Amino acid sequence: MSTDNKRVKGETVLEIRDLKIEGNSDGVWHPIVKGVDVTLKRGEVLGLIGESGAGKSTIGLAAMGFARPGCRIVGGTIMFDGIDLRKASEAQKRDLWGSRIAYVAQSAAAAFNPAHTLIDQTVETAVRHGIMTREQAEADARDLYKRLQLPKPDTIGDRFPHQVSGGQLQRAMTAMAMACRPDLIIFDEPTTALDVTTQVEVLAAMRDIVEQFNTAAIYITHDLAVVAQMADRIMVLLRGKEVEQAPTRQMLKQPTQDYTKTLWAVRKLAKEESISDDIALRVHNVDASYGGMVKVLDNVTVQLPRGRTVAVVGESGSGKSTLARAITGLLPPMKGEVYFNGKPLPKALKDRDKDTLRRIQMIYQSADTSLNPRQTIRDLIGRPIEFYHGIKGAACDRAVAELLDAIELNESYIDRLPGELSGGQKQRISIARALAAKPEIIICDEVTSALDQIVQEEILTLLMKLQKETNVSYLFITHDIATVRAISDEIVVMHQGKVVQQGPKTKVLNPPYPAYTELLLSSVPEMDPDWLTNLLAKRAKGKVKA
Amino acid sequence: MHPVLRTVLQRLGLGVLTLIVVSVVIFSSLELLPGGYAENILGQGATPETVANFKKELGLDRPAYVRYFEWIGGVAQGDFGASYSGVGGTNKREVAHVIAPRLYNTFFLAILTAIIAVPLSLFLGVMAALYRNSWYDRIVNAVTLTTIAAPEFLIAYLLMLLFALKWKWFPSLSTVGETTPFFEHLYRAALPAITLTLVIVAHMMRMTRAALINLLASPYMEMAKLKGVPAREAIVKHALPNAWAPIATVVAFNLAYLVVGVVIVEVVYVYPGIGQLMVDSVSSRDMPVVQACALIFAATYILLNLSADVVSIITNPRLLHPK
Amino acid sequence: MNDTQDKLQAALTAAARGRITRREFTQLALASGVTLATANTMFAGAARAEPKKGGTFKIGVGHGATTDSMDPGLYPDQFTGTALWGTLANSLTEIDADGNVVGDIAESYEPSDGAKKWAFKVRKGATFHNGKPVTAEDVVASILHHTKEDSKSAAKSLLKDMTSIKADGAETVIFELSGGNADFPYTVSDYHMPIMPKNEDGSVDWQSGIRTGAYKLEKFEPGVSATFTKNENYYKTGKGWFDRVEFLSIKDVAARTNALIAGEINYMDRCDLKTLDMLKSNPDIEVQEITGYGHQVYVMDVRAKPFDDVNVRLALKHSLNREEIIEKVFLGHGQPGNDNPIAPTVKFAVEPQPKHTYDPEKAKAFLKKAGLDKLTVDLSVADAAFAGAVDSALLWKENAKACGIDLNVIREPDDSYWDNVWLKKAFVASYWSGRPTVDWMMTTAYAAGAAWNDTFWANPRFNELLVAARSETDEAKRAGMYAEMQQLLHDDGGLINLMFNSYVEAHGKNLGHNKVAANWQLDGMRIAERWWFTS
Amino acid sequence: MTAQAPDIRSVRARRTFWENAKRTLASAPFSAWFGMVIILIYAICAIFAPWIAPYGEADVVGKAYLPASAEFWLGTDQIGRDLFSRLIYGARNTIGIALITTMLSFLVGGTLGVLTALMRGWLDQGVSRIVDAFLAIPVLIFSLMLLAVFGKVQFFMEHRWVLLVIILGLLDSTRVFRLARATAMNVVVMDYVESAKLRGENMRWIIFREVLPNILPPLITEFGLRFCFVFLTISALSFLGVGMQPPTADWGSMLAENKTLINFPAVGFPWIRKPFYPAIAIALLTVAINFVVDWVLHKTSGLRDEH
Repeated sequence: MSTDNKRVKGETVLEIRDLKIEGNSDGVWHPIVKGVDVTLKRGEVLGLIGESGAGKSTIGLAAMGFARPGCRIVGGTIMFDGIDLRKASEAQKRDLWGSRIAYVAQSAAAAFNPAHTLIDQTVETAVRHGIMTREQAEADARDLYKRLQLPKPDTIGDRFPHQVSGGQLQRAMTAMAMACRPDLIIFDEPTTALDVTTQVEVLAAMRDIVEQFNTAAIYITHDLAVVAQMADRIMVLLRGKEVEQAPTRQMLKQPTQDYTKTLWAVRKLAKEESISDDIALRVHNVDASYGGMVKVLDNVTVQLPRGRTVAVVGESGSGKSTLARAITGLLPPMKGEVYFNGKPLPKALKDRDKDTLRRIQMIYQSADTSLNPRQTIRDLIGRPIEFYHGIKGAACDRAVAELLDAIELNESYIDRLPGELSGGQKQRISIARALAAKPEIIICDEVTSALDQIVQEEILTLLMKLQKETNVSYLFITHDIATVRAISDEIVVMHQGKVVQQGPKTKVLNPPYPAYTELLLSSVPEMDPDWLTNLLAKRAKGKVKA
Repeated sequence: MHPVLRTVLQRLGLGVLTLIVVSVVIFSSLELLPGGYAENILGQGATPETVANFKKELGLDRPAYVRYFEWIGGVAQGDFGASYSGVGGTNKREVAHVIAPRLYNTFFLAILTAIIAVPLSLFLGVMAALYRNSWYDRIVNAVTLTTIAAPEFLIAYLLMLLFALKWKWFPSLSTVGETTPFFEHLYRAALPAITLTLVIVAHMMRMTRAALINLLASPYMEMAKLKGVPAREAIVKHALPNAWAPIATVVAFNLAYLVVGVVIVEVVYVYPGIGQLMVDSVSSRDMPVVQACALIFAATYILLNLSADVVSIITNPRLLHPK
Repeated sequence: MNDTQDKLQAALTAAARGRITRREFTQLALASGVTLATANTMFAGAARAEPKKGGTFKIGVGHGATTDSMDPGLYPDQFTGTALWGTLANSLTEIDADGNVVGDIAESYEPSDGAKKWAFKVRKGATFHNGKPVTAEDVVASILHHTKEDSKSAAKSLLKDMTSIKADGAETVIFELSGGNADFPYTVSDYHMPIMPKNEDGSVDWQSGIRTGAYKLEKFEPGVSATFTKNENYYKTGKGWFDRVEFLSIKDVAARTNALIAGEINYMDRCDLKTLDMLKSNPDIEVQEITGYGHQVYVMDVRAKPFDDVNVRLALKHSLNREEIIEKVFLGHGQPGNDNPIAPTVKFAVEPQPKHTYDPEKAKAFLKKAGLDKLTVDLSVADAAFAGAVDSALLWKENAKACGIDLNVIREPDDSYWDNVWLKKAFVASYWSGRPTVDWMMTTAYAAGAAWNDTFWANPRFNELLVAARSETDEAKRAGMYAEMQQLLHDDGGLINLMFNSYVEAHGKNLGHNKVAANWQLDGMRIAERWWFTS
Repeated sequence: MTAQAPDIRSVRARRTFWENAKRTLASAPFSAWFGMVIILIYAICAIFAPWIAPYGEADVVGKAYLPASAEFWLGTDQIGRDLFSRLIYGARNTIGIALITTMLSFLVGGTLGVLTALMRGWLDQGVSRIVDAFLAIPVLIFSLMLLAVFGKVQFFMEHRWVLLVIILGLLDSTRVFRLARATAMNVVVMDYVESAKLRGENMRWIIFREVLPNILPPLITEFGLRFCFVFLTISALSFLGVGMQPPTADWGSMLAENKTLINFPAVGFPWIRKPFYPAIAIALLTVAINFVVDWVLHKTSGLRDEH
């Protein structure tokens, strides 16, 4: 059975007509949302999906009658339960906010005030709107914690935000939103920051609670699979315009618009696996730790064939990034060796010669932090060319231009600063910078996880294309199984500093699995709306068995 | 051990270390000072013979390092030695006795100013943050800017001109003695206090404002707004608790300044504080007093910074309640 | 004299006694044909003339340091001098308003044996604040305090000619000197030599502050203030009118001025000359100016090149426009010097001729004589020498250009100027507070080999005269000798006397006083016992 | 893709410094413009003082305390020098010295700060401890002492400003060090610094190309504030009588020289008292600098309004 028939649809709670919003950058106002209509009935969950810049969050907040600094609502009406939020006074809105419309932000870690305990912040709204006394509110909060399956629901409230895990925080935030039993909740990418395995629990918790209180909700995300689990209806947005809107199942089965189709298609991308025993890099029984205490890498052995891609998957804290640091010599291993073309590499970075350094390049997760914001593209890409190959001046410029060409960027970008580029373009630049060294190995650390799916796909295809051209090997660190499917030849599964499994893609991705691999894989949301329901049922059974 | 306690102890340790370095720096630079106490006190009246007698009596004929270690040893036991000024045998003037009244005056003034300035600047700062870019904000900024820009003694003289000479509300002389009754003291210290307030409020207020506005951009402030918390309450309840650390630091800095940096105000208002004592002692080469003052200054600075650290720790749950 | 004038005289006396109002007096005065204005001044004068008792006298002094000590040997300046000597204590003799020496603790004094032997008679009824009468023993102890082996006293050098001192009975003290000194009574008037009570062990009690003066010490906070209360049984009559006296050390002149304007002090010394006009325009404030013995000078080391050539010295002496500098830097407050260190008010002072004035032609001529057509010299100055030394030097630089002299002004740091520049560099600014006698002045600063001979001038004839004059008791002869000495110094010495500076001090109009002494600031440092409130 | 590559299309040349400058200036608000104009005027005065000033810096050109007139625009000072000319020369000396001092303090403090942030370890510890010690000693009093100590050196007697620069510069550098280190700490953890290390770049490149450009904005703003602080300190020192050398015209000493006049009816213009001219000069510049600083801060604060 599916989510939507289980719920009583009530009268319309929210009705947005022809919403127009402008954003300001460097003193110029330009449209972000160009006339969007939203209708939401009581007890209904609407999924807003689209890439960054599509204006999903902006619409979500507008549904509360709120526009972020630098944005302004310029047109349309926002009727919430008969109140025109555009005309409503600050005071009126303040009465609604928290009590009848609640907001669940993307990063709970940032959205919780570090200075106050969870319970204080949970009860704040209820108490200040005079809905409950503090005692009642706290009792209720503890109840909500229980419903959201938070551990130690009676005491967890007394903790400070930094003292609980991300998943728990996200649930606490949902509790906070629920405190006044609002008619409408805005979920703004609530699980994006979480690991897959945690995500499952949170999704489940949130879904249950909105069902229990029959709350209307707008669920904003860029992850189709997730929205498929949560929403009754899905609205696809592109650059501030609605592309199409339909009930979840229908939308998943037969999307009408091309854009939507491409969105769906992304998930299908998959590389032909090919195996090779020409090992370019071999990490052998490596232990590593920061300052001795806990081993972050525990006797890790990984092989990287030439011209192939090995994906290292694992959740945060599994030590996959540390592996990269150990290979690059940023974190000299305590034990074990790293063999490069059969020869052991000097452990420490400073002992490696220029040419060795050239052969192993690295691309980081966030181009924002890995590209020096004060250097132009010309300098960013030109430097390695000049540094490793001693090519200067016009020649160097030409080389840069050619690389830009290779990563499908227009040469006119050459004097831009990273700040003037989109996320995808930035990531392309960091790829170009790596290529400029003409390396044999590129370590890709979560290079796509910060990007929209379509962009992800473009980047992945680009990487594969480049691999064909230059026969470079990728060590591809990621937590996203879809990406793994898309790009890898072999897969290494890591958990708590240990290698759980290494082998060809097909072997790893198909049963029989080791326990952890199974957990990991099963937690990856699928496009099937019933996936979450089934999974929970299956796990429940499992528990019963155990 | 609780992290707060540990940090405090660490800092105290460092503080002592710093003090020692300071004492060495001061002592050696005083050693370099040309001219001696004798030459200075005797001025035109110095003759080789009298100077020699002086040096003997002060023990200045012995090598520097010996004197340093004697001195530092004494300090360790809380004995700051005797001021040169008491020479003549029978009534040595203990440095402690020379400094005590001045120190009292200085602290009196500092505390008085702090009582006015700190709440004022916090209030102004919060207001400015609350109504940022409003006229209020602009005006407050402009005024504070100019008070920062104007040299201290200019402000001092202006206030004197207005409050002492034109309207005769306060005395232009702030000379106070050990016998001055409390309220008299209060009255006489008024002008210096106001001057110093003007000087430091600007700095503290701007920092408070900056610190708060910095936080306003943070997601939890938006969250607070979207929870229906009114702006004022949001600032006080959600922003301020997280802004204490930077505010405390700047407050500490300014309080330290109130103790160590007020020479000019003391000179202008003839307020017998420790700053003037030190300057006098430097020019008259009364080493023991200078060193004692320097140590006191350094200690004040260190302790205030320490307390600022403590504040920022206890107002930061991450440090106060580790996982 | 007719009877209206008798009446007027009577009225004046009445006014003085305060027994008659201004109105009554004015009527009388007008009746006797005096203009209203004159009448008013007459009344004021009269009413002022007669001292009144009472009041708290607050004095703001531009000196005073935390290092000030009760030891009179170490009194550095006006603050200690005026407060701890002039107010609290007495020396054997004092200098009166006319610059003559008169007895103080000493009732009388007699020279004998060519002024080599001096007998001082201690005044009857002179008592210490603790009631003990002053004895010869106390005097002896007080003087010996400065001559002890390990003494740090500034008076030590003054007493270096004293071979012995002993008490002769309870009243008489006998000084014996190595050479005759007709001016010895002047010497013992010095403010470093107050009379203090003797301890059992023969030393003196300088710590307690028990002295003989018109006021008793109440509290002394070095560098801050000193307060005194009236000494009811002061042995001098007609002195010490105030009930309380407070000295405040206010080093910042602006603050001092404000305090006076705001009425927080009654008297300030060392006014900022720039503000005098404004001060004068203030109805409640009176500015008073006394040309004292003090002189602000530039001194050349006559041994050093090029100053070893008398013509160079003379050229420089003529290259200085004293009037202009006094006008500009000291705003006219001072008397142009004539390269003679003896103030006109001092006994035996003369005006050597030709008067040294600004005269580029002469200066050039002297340079020629010295075989130079232009001259470049370094002049070291600091305001520590005397306030305005730097500005003056800068103006002099301008004057000297016209004389073909390039004066290179080097500003020395203020503190420890006296240790590192004075007596060390060849051409420096210096200050002499002056001495009450020719002999004293010359002995201290111009006698060959004298410790403070800052020109290192050693003129045989001059030194011979100096010694001779000392024991010469014939006034006329002495006068002649002193005149010649001053002439010699004027023509040949290394002294360029810019000016005799005035003590410019200001006080509330409600203060009364007699003729003001010129030997020191603050009415010879004894203002507290000499002045009074008129209302 | 090398120099000998067949196709010889030339890549368009670098964007020049001026193009960049224009782009930034275009967006400057009024206050910033005002500030910049003032600063520019001061700079011109400072540089071309001899050509602008009607009279020489130290020339006595009239009687003392002449009121403002066509001949002497702001009247004359205590020994009859033209105040206007002295103000202009004052700009030269005061600004010049304050500037050099601040530069020195940033050269020393900045470099040390970045170095320690990169190296950490004992160097960091050592320097930080020493800096702490120096921070604990009040600048004014300490510089008083140092001035007294080194004021005796013949060279410094002749060029006192050098001494001022060195002492204030070094004392100030401790404060700069603090800031530089703190900001650098935030930058050195960035991936692009790491990737530069991975590339095998040497310290010089990392400091000057990777780190410095990114800590520049806060440093520049600090520079402005430090600059003001320095010449306030200089004027304070002059006030206490150990500052600049007469006849050098320096706002601080000019202010101090005439301080007693403040409490008396106007000398010079009826509505401004002479001592105020240098004070106004100082205040105006400080305000101007702060305007610019605020703008730079705002530009670089990175508080982008996200949608």
